[in-house]
Amino acid sequence: MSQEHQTEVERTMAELNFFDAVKRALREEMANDDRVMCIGEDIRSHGGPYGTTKGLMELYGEKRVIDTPIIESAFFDAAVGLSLMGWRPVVDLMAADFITLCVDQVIHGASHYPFMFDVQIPLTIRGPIGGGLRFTASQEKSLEAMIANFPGLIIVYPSSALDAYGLLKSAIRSNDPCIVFEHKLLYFYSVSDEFPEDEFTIPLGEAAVKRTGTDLTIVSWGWPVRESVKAAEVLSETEGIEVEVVDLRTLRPMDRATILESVKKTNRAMVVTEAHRFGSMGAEVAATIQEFGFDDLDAPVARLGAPEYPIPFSAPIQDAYLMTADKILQTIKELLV
Amino acid sequence: MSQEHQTEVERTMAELNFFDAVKRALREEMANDDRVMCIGEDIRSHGGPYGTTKGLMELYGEKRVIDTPIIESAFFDAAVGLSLMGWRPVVDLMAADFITLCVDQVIHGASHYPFMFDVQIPLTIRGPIGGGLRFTASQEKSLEAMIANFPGLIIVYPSSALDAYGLLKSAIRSNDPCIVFEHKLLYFYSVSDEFPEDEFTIPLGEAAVKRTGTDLTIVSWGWPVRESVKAAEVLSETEGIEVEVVDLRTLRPMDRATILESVKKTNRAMVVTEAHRFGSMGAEVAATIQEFGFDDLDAPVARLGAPEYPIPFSAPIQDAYLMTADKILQTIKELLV
Amino acid sequence: MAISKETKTRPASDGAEFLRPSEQLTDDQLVDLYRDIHLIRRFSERQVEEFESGRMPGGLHPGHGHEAISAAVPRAVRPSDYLNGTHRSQNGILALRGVSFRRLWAEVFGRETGINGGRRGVDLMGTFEDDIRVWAHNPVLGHNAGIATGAALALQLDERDEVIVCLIGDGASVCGTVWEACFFAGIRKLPIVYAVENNMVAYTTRFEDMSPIENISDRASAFGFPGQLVDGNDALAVLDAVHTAAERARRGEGPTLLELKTYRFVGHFIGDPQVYRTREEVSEARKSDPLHLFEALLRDRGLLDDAAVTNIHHENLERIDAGLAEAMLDPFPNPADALSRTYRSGTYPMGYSS
Amino acid sequence: MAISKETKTRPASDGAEFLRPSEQLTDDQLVDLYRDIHLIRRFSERQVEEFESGRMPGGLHPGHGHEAISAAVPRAVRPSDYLNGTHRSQNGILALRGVSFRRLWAEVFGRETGINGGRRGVDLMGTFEDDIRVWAHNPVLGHNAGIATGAALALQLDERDEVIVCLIGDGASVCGTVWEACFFAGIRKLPIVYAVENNMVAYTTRFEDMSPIENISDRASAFGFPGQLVDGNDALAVLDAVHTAAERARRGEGPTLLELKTYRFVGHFIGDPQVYRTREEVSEARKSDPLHLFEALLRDRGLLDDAAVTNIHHENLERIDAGLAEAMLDPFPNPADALSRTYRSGTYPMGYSS
Ligand SMILES: Cc1ncc(C[n+]2csc(CCOP(=O)(O)OP(=O)(O)O)c2C)c(N)n1
Ligand SMILES: Cc1ncc(C[n+]2csc(CCOP(=O)(O)OP(=O)(O)O)c2C)c(N)n1
Ligand SMILES: [Mg+2]
Ligand SMILES: [Mg+2]
Repeated sequence: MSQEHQTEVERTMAELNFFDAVKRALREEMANDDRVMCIGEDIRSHGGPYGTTKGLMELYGEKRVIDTPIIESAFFDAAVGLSLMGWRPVVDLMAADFITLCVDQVIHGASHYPFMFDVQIPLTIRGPIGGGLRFTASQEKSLEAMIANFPGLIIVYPSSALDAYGLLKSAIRSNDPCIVFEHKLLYFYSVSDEFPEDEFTIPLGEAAVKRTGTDLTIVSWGWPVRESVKAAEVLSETEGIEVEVVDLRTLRPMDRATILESVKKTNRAMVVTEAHRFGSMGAEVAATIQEFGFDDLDAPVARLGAPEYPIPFSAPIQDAYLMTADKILQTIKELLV
Repeated sequence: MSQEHQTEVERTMAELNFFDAVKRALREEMANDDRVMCIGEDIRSHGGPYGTTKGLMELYGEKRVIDTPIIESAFFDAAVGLSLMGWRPVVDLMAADFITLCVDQVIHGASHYPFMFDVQIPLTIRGPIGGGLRFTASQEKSLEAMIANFPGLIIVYPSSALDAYGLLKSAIRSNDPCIVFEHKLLYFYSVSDEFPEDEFTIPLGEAAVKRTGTDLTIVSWGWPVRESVKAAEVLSETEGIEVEVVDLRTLRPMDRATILESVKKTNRAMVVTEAHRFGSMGAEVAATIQEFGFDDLDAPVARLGAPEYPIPFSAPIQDAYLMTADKILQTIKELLV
Repeated sequence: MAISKETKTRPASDGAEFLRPSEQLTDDQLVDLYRDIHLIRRFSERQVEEFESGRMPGGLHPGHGHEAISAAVPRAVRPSDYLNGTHRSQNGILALRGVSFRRLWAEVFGRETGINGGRRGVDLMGTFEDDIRVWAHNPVLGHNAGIATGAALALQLDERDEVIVCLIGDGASVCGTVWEACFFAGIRKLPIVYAVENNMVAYTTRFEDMSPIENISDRASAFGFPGQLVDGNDALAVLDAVHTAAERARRGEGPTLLELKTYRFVGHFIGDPQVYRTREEVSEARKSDPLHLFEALLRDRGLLDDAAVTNIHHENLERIDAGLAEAMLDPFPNPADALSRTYRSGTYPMGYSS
Repeated sequence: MAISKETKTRPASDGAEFLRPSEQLTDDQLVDLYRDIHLIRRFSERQVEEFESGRMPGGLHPGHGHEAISAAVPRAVRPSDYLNGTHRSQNGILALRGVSFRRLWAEVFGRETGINGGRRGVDLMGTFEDDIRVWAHNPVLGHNAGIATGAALALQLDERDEVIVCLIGDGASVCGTVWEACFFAGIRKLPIVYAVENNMVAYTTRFEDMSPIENISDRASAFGFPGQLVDGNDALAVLDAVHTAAERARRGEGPTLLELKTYRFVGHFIGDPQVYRTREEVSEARKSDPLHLFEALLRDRGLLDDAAVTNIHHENLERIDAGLAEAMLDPFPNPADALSRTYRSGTYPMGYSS
């Protein structure tokens, strides 16, 4: 359980933002294990579109930081081949949305080979995800639901600098193929945490309670976790409603126990996603809660998500799409007040 | 509602199996509208891997039945281009699994363009889906969940010859991009229905009650609908349990009203999928039922799906994967008896 | 970076006579072409100004250096032919095909009246309107070529005499779907021109570091159609090459792969530190600025003087700024309307808008 | 369909001396090669018999006609080199790399002892075992080439002196990921040989209807490495070409694209009505049956006579059938074990097996 972990973290030294946390994780894992390598587009000199891989080539050499042409399909295939030869590739997608270009191999290669051939595919895919920068739908979508139904994959989606660091390290060390989504607003708004000096990891598959409460459980992941916590603070002050916020952090495998424990206490739950409600991982959360916590529920599990259109450019329609503390707050008021 | 439709169908002439129903729908739609065309691999002489497009070239000419090399990515792009030029392409995938090779354009092209550019993308993708023929995981997976979270798409998944016919015709006539999954066992076991002589269509987005009952609602689609009905018959005879089977037929948009109406009556529900439970469309069904039918539920919505491994070759492990009447029956007994 | 004179006139197909429509341009037409090149440059510069002022949201990938291409391509073909630009050339081509600056700026600033109702923004705008025929580009690199190939297939099936010119970045030109599309177009001899805007860089990646062969145009032999290397900074060379390839396509002889060699004068995006190249390289390349080259040519021929140039610059800026002023008064889109745009087939029974 | 003699010896790279390792084979080695070719044919024929008897589940895509390739490739390279077959050649290559017929048949019949524990079946079997180095092929066409290219990258990064030979069908060779992979391998001069088993057909699609150029090997110029057309029915020609290309790759000079022209004597699958070709065409092609050609050559050279041939046939059949008999006694896999194979990193807290 991460709560322990976080108290441990309190004896800390420095503050790192999300971006630097990712950078530190990559550096440390490359230092720890000389089979860890990065492959992708424009990662050498530029460090990828957000600069997270910048400097790695200088530190670890040209062999371990490979630039490719714009060939998402073949470079992901290549990463599978590298994995089979004992490398541990960290595949850099410029936008998580481009997983659409290699999802064939994510499924038919990475997720199937270990089962079919008794091999390890210890690769990690990192992709900046989510909206808020006005890049529109082909670079700002949520796509975790696209790959969630395929056994063999691990899906990670941190919402804080500490989680990004600890989970990325675990993903790189994992012998299973891991997809790590990094929400772009977390880079952009330079979300920070106190960091201990010593290395640490956060286990895959463990949710974290990011705020404790007794009246309603929010289950969320990524950027909306922060909006949820914000909404919870306001509700506490203005309405005396205490919302517990469970951050899934890993979507597959999903930490059912932590979710159910929280719902047992609050007896009400809401899933908050940046994704469209219909067909999202929010559905899995709601289905899970009602299935295993039916008797704890005083009301149906609510779902809050994006409207049913692709995320557009212009401020009013993009804002109406994104998940905000205000939307969460209003919805909870409707539910509880 | 399809029940009416089915009584209407009772004044019929001929029996058609699933395969011939698909063939008839394609022929009629090509005859009705000379902008309807088929594009894919090996569809001219061979009619695709199962022969559904066989003979179309002879009837409607080389222009309207286009063979391509093995270029799923570009031929799907081409279908988008054709749509934008006023054609209505029916894209033939050899296996539904290969949608992984063009899912980028399904999402970033077909599903986004209408919203972004005020255009129609009236294309249909047909793909044989599902297990049971020992082709293993890269050609026998369920993948409806992969594309379910993307607004703009319509997802169709018939379980009978009549539905396959009526829904495929509607999909081809629809001005929205439709994905039609055809379960391979429905071809293989030559599932038949009585057909009227006159053409008809079945509206997209309407579920059908395939068996009425009062004790439990099964929601399902595709091949497992037939297994569910089989299980229901046995339960009726042996245990006096009356199971209602709702066949979604269209997964997106989902016919919430028909599901909720049934649950209102039975007060219990189970979703049966060939897909793995976790992250499947079964989650959406369960989430929807508990959300909008919470007070009608006497027990949590149960979910039945495939075990968490990719579908393998060998009989015992493939059989353990597939959804059967027996599994459904056993589960219901555990739930109700 | 400059292309030697020999290469640029290499014929598109052996034996075919090499037409030079540029030689038939009237003086007025030449001046108009200059006006277009400048208009595009100025539009792009104004965007950069707006962006740097912080007023303009989203991302911006200016096309400074690509203007000979954006200006010559629309003139190389018939108004009824289809065009498909890249993120560098698209905005200029839209303006030259008659989309008002008001509609363009309105899109840039996310207004309801924008060419895409504010849904796409500056980088991604485009249209499938039949009276414009400048197809929107797909921001996932490579797929423009696939979609344009589908359009070419439609043109062939409908026995129409239009063609489509599909512009592609050098980086994008290696995406799998581009190879597949070219191969398919080669089989069917589709009426399409693939024209690579080779600005010698893709994001931060230098062309020479990511190509096993020197000229992209040489890839054409894998597809069974001709390739041609063209000086992409020379508007007349682009005009001639695109025209010849388009006419070849129109005659049913199939596609051509043009490589239009040029240079991106600015960063990939505003703020790009450009560590992948030296200032000297950029200054050297700027000597072949297509705007200056063409201005010099027309001055040489006595078609332009200081006054004429000043006048053109002034008029262009006025057009651009007038559109901007109008656009800024236009309303923003309404979220309530957005929902009804997702599906085209009317209302489905329920559930999909939840 | 037959290849003229000139083309088959076209050198892989200009200037490089064309080695003919086939000329150095001893008489015994030549006879062994014949034995291998026959072994593969016979194994495939036995599969067809089992399939037609209804005993064998799943699909079957026999490789009759491809045996010169399957037999020569493993001999053209070192045992430590990596191989990656297609659905036509893979099974034969596995047998020649020492996988027992018991393990192969066990896979065919879905037994726990099969090379993939019965999880893949006949069409898709393969392995990543380090002492075999015949990489499993990915049933989604094209991706073998991508994955093999990743393996070649690993060989290069680790400065190993092994190479990988990746076989590709003519149909599969146009998949986007293959072009991308070849392009990338060209940039990095990776130690890989791409060898297309061009059997002139893909499913029901005739090669000449779906290629804008005559020879696949000519595509190599787009990737900056040599291409070579080879008579794929001539085991010695295949041996020489693959050997030369592999040695070139080993020297760090980069990939080669070999086109091994052959013919698929049987349908795409058992039961294929083969409407896309005439009986005459097949009979004509059968005159170049690689098994018969090689038998005739060795008879000519006095290395084989009727008795030797009968003996070899008999021994091969015995090996194959002995493996079959053993395999049929082997147990089926247990569903309960299957679940534990999905993930490799131990048990995650909960939920994923639900
Ligand atoms: C498939 C895909 N991969 C990566 C990107 C991110 N990206 C946007 S523009 C660009 C560089 C494109 O280079 P090039 O095609 O040469 O065009 P240029 O910008 O030089 O005009 C990249 C990598 C993308 N949009 N799509
Ligand atoms: C991406 C993809 N598309 C389609 C198929 C179906 N398919 C299997 S084999 C085959 C034909 C392959 O032809 P070729 O590569 O020439 O190999 P051959 O069977 O002739 O040896 C096809 C289309 C597939 N497996 N993968
Ligand atoms: Mg470029
Ligand atoms: Mg073939």
